[in-house]
Amino acid sequence: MNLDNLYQEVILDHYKHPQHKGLSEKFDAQVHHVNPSCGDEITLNVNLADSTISSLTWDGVGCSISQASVSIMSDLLIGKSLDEAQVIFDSFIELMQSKGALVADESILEDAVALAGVSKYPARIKCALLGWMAYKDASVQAQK
Amino acid sequence: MNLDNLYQEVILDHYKHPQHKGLSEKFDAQVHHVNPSCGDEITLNVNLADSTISSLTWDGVGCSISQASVSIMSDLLIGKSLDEAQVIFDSFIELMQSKGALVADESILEDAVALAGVSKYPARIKCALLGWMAYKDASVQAQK
Amino acid sequence: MSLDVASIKEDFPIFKRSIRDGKKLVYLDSGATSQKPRSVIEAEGNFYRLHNAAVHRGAHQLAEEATDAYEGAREIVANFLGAHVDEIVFTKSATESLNLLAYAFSNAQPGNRFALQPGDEIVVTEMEHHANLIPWQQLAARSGATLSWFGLTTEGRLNLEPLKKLITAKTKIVALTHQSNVLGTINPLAEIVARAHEVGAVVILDACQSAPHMSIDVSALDVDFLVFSGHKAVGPTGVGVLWGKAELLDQLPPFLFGGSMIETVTMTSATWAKAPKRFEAGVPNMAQAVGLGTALQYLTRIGMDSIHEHEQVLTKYLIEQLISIDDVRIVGPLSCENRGASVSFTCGDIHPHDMGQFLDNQGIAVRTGHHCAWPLARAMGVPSTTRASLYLYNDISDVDALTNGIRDAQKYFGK
Amino acid sequence: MSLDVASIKEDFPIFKRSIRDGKKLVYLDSGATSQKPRSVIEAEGNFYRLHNAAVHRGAHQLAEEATDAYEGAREIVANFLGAHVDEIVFTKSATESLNLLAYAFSNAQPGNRFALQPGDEIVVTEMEHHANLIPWQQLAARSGATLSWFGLTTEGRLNLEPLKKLITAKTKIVALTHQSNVLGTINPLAEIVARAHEVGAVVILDACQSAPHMSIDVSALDVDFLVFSGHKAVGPTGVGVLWGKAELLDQLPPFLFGGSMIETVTMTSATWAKAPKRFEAGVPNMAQAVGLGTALQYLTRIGMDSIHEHEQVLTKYLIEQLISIDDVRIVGPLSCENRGASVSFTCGDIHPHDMGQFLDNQGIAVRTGHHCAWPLARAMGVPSTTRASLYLYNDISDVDALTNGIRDAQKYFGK
Ligand SMILES: Cc1ncc(COP(=O)(O)O)c(C=O)c1O
Ligand SMILES: Cc1ncc(COP(=O)(O)O)c(C=O)c1O
Repeated sequence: MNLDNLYQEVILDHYKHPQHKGLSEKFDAQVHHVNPSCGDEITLNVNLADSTISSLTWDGVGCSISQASVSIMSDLLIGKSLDEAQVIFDSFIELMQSKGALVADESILEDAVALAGVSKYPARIKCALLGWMAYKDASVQAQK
Repeated sequence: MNLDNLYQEVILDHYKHPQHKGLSEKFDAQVHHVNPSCGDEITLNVNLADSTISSLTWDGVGCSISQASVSIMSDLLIGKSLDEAQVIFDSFIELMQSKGALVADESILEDAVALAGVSKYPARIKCALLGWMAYKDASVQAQK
Repeated sequence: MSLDVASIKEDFPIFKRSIRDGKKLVYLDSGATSQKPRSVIEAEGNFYRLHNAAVHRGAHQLAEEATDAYEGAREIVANFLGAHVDEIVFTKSATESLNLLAYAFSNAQPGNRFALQPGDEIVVTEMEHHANLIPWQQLAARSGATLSWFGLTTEGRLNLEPLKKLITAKTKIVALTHQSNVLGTINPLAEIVARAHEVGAVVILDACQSAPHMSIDVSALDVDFLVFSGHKAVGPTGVGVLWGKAELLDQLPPFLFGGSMIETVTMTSATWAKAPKRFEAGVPNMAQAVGLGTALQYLTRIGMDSIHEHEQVLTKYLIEQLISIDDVRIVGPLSCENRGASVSFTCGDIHPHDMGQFLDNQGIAVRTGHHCAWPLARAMGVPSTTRASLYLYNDISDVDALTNGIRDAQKYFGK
Repeated sequence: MSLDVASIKEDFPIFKRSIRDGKKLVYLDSGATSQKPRSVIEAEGNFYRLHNAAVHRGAHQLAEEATDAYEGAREIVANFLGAHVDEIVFTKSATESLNLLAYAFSNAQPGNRFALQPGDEIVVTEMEHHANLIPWQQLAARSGATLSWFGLTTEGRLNLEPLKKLITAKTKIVALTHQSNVLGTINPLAEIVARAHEVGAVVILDACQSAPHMSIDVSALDVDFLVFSGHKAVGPTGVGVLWGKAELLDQLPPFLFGGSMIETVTMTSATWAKAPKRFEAGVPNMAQAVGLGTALQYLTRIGMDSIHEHEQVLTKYLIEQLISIDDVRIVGPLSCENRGASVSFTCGDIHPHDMGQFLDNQGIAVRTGHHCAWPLARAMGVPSTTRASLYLYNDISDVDALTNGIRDAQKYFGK
């Protein structure tokens, strides 16, 4: 396997220049998630306005995959309606579980297609999902 | 291995006609021992007179080896001093642990030499020892 | 008999060896532990030779492969029981599975649905193996709950008459065996489960003697927890299974504490991972779990229904032959309805130990004693029995060897 | 280096396979689990192929042979530790051994020397693996005892200054690791043991990372209990050891309840067998115990002192090479005095997961994360590290592969 499939340029870019990192002062929901097997952590704030994700900010420590994944996700979800976000979320989960067998839908996932290679490395899928699971949790809480 | 080495005539005789079976009314010590792996049980009474075993009676359920062994033991120990009994006891234990490599000392063990074959069947050694361990325990208690 | 026993025997290397100076091995002790087919032995070996690494812990290829193998085995066990993969916990044995449950009840804090209070009731039966009795005695002692039990009929079946008196609104746990390892009795679950659920109790099924021998579907049985041991199901030693309904397992407190079962840890406190990981602390028995997976695949390929049918036919024949022998008394049901292939008996004055020894000398392996069910032995009025237990690799010639052996023993000890 | 590593590698079948499209396996993850020599794999297989039966339970020849094999393994373990055979308990893992102890303390009734009271103290260290931390947290919570711990120096050694303040007349248990699985630190036992015994506490030693790597003599160490896992000592998965001083083991209450650990059983109560049987409920992990015996024989034949010396030389070289790389920081002692072959490090901004993945792509297996010692990671100020851990089958070429790999990773992630 070629490591470049995993560490795409886009991923290393986001890793070095993470987007929306730094927590907003206010939030509709804040969650803290950890990856128990490696100790990586993320805190994520979400704000909603009329069922639209008005802001999504985060902070945390983690590997390039987890950091790039949450950075890409933030870019992707901000400004989307909760329903649109759900479609993106489902598509991403499906991609991660595909063991490399799925062609990612770039029209939905945009930059997140760069994470497709992760699905071939089972130990890294949790890294890529850390931020996404935090978003899922936060968005549910924010709607309560 | 020839089964007759284990089930010597003497053993089957004692099994069918157990000696000193039936508990004495009085006793200096009474003990109850079980073999947890098979459920066999023995109750044993001992009476001492001037450091001599004046009576040794028992009751219980068990296989031919355990029943014959305690029967032979009773025959052997009654009338012996505690010191003489100790010599016999030690000699019997040694025989049982010998894995068939020891020639039993008939001058000490008399009929108990018939149990020599047991030492080749590890699972049965406990059967042969059940009564002897009960005696050991009872004799210690009786001296207290 | 639809099984090709000759070819099955070929799969089990141990039948190539001989016993006591050249005698053929007649193995009638599968109730204690079963023999292992070549594929299971090789699955354990291949794990070590090719994929050995700590599961769930490394980012390297071996760790990935080990994790795949281990989690793949969990999937096989789940399919075998008609369960969901997250409902399967690997333990070291059925004994550990049952103790896990009993300690987890103790670890439940007030408010948790498994927390017991003084006056609560735990119901077992008089035919339980020590492994499904003493943990509940101890839980009762720790919690102040009381232990009560179903008694037995003279034939060795559960006396269900006091069902409603025994299982009451206070009952929190009903723990019983699916099949007695001594009597062969298969217990009628439907009534007991219905009553237990009516009063809000959980039903814990000891499937040690059933899961290896018949097709099991946990949703059809509708019990709440089920345990069995790998080594009795042609699997390796050192691995057992705990199955629990997902919604119960989710709430069950952990038992063993350590690595991989945690979510976060500080010096003073810890939180737990989700089931099944919560119950698998430390580097698990990976090679054994993988071997168990292969074992269950082996059994499934032959067919659990065929195995059961084969054992039924053989048991019927065994019982017929046994009762035709003077002085032999079967301890357990004579009818093969709701009865498995464990057949215990006494033979006149011949003590089971002597019987077992005599048979061993002919190459026939049986078990003797109370079979780790001492209260059952007392209830049936026999300090100990000889037990023949059959499995897929046994055939009529094994039964004939046994009954001939018993007749020879009668001659020998009658001399 | 006195070991013939090339010929040792020949003994371990896994080194015949390749990693990630044809690369040589460089296995530097023995701290998580070790690889297995052919003789161990075959010992397990041969048990199943030739002697498989339930130990201690049958009167037949297979049961005799199985019992001999199992008890023979116990003797080997006893010799390996300089212990008496009755002091060796087989468990499924070090994790189980430690939990066994913690639950046995809970099971002690008033009057038993292991019974804890509110206000009693349990002392651990900040470098413990979760397996030697959480069981004591839980025991403290159950009993009302308080948990305290030795902190660490910046170099990753125990800070022994508060020794007398930490271990006091109230201290009942001191549980610590012999060698840290993260730092490689080997702890100074003499002082701690002397102080613990002075105040009447028992010392429980986690020897997971020491027993496989150096010669251990329990009477020289003078600890009270010691645990280790088979799978880290070239043995099978699914087997661990608990050693305890005979006079303590005799008084220790049981943990798992079931068959073979009893003396008598009625429906309402039970009494216990003597140690070690009291602690081995159920049909044990027989094949794994036998495999562990073979593993310890393998190690002994090579020589524990030679293995230790080999690792010392290799560790010294590894540390020298690592610190010569820009940005690499070793988390743990730099000196090889009282230090084993677990070497953790960070490398600038490269996250350990990425480092591990990169190395894996070159065939190099390391472990990354908090290594089940999360409080230690926090104390050392690193959320996670990369760990290389060495064993008898590693040589200088493995170390060179690692350091070259790290330099390549720096180029790759610096791009
Ligand atoms: C120091 C230490 N203690 C305890 C353990 C737990 O061992 P196991 O997972 O084999 O039970 C380990 C290994 O993971 C360890 O390194
Ligand atoms: C009915 C029953 N329950 C529990 C057990 C305990 O199983 P194990 O010893 O494998 O833990 C056994 C077997 O010994 C059994 O037959």
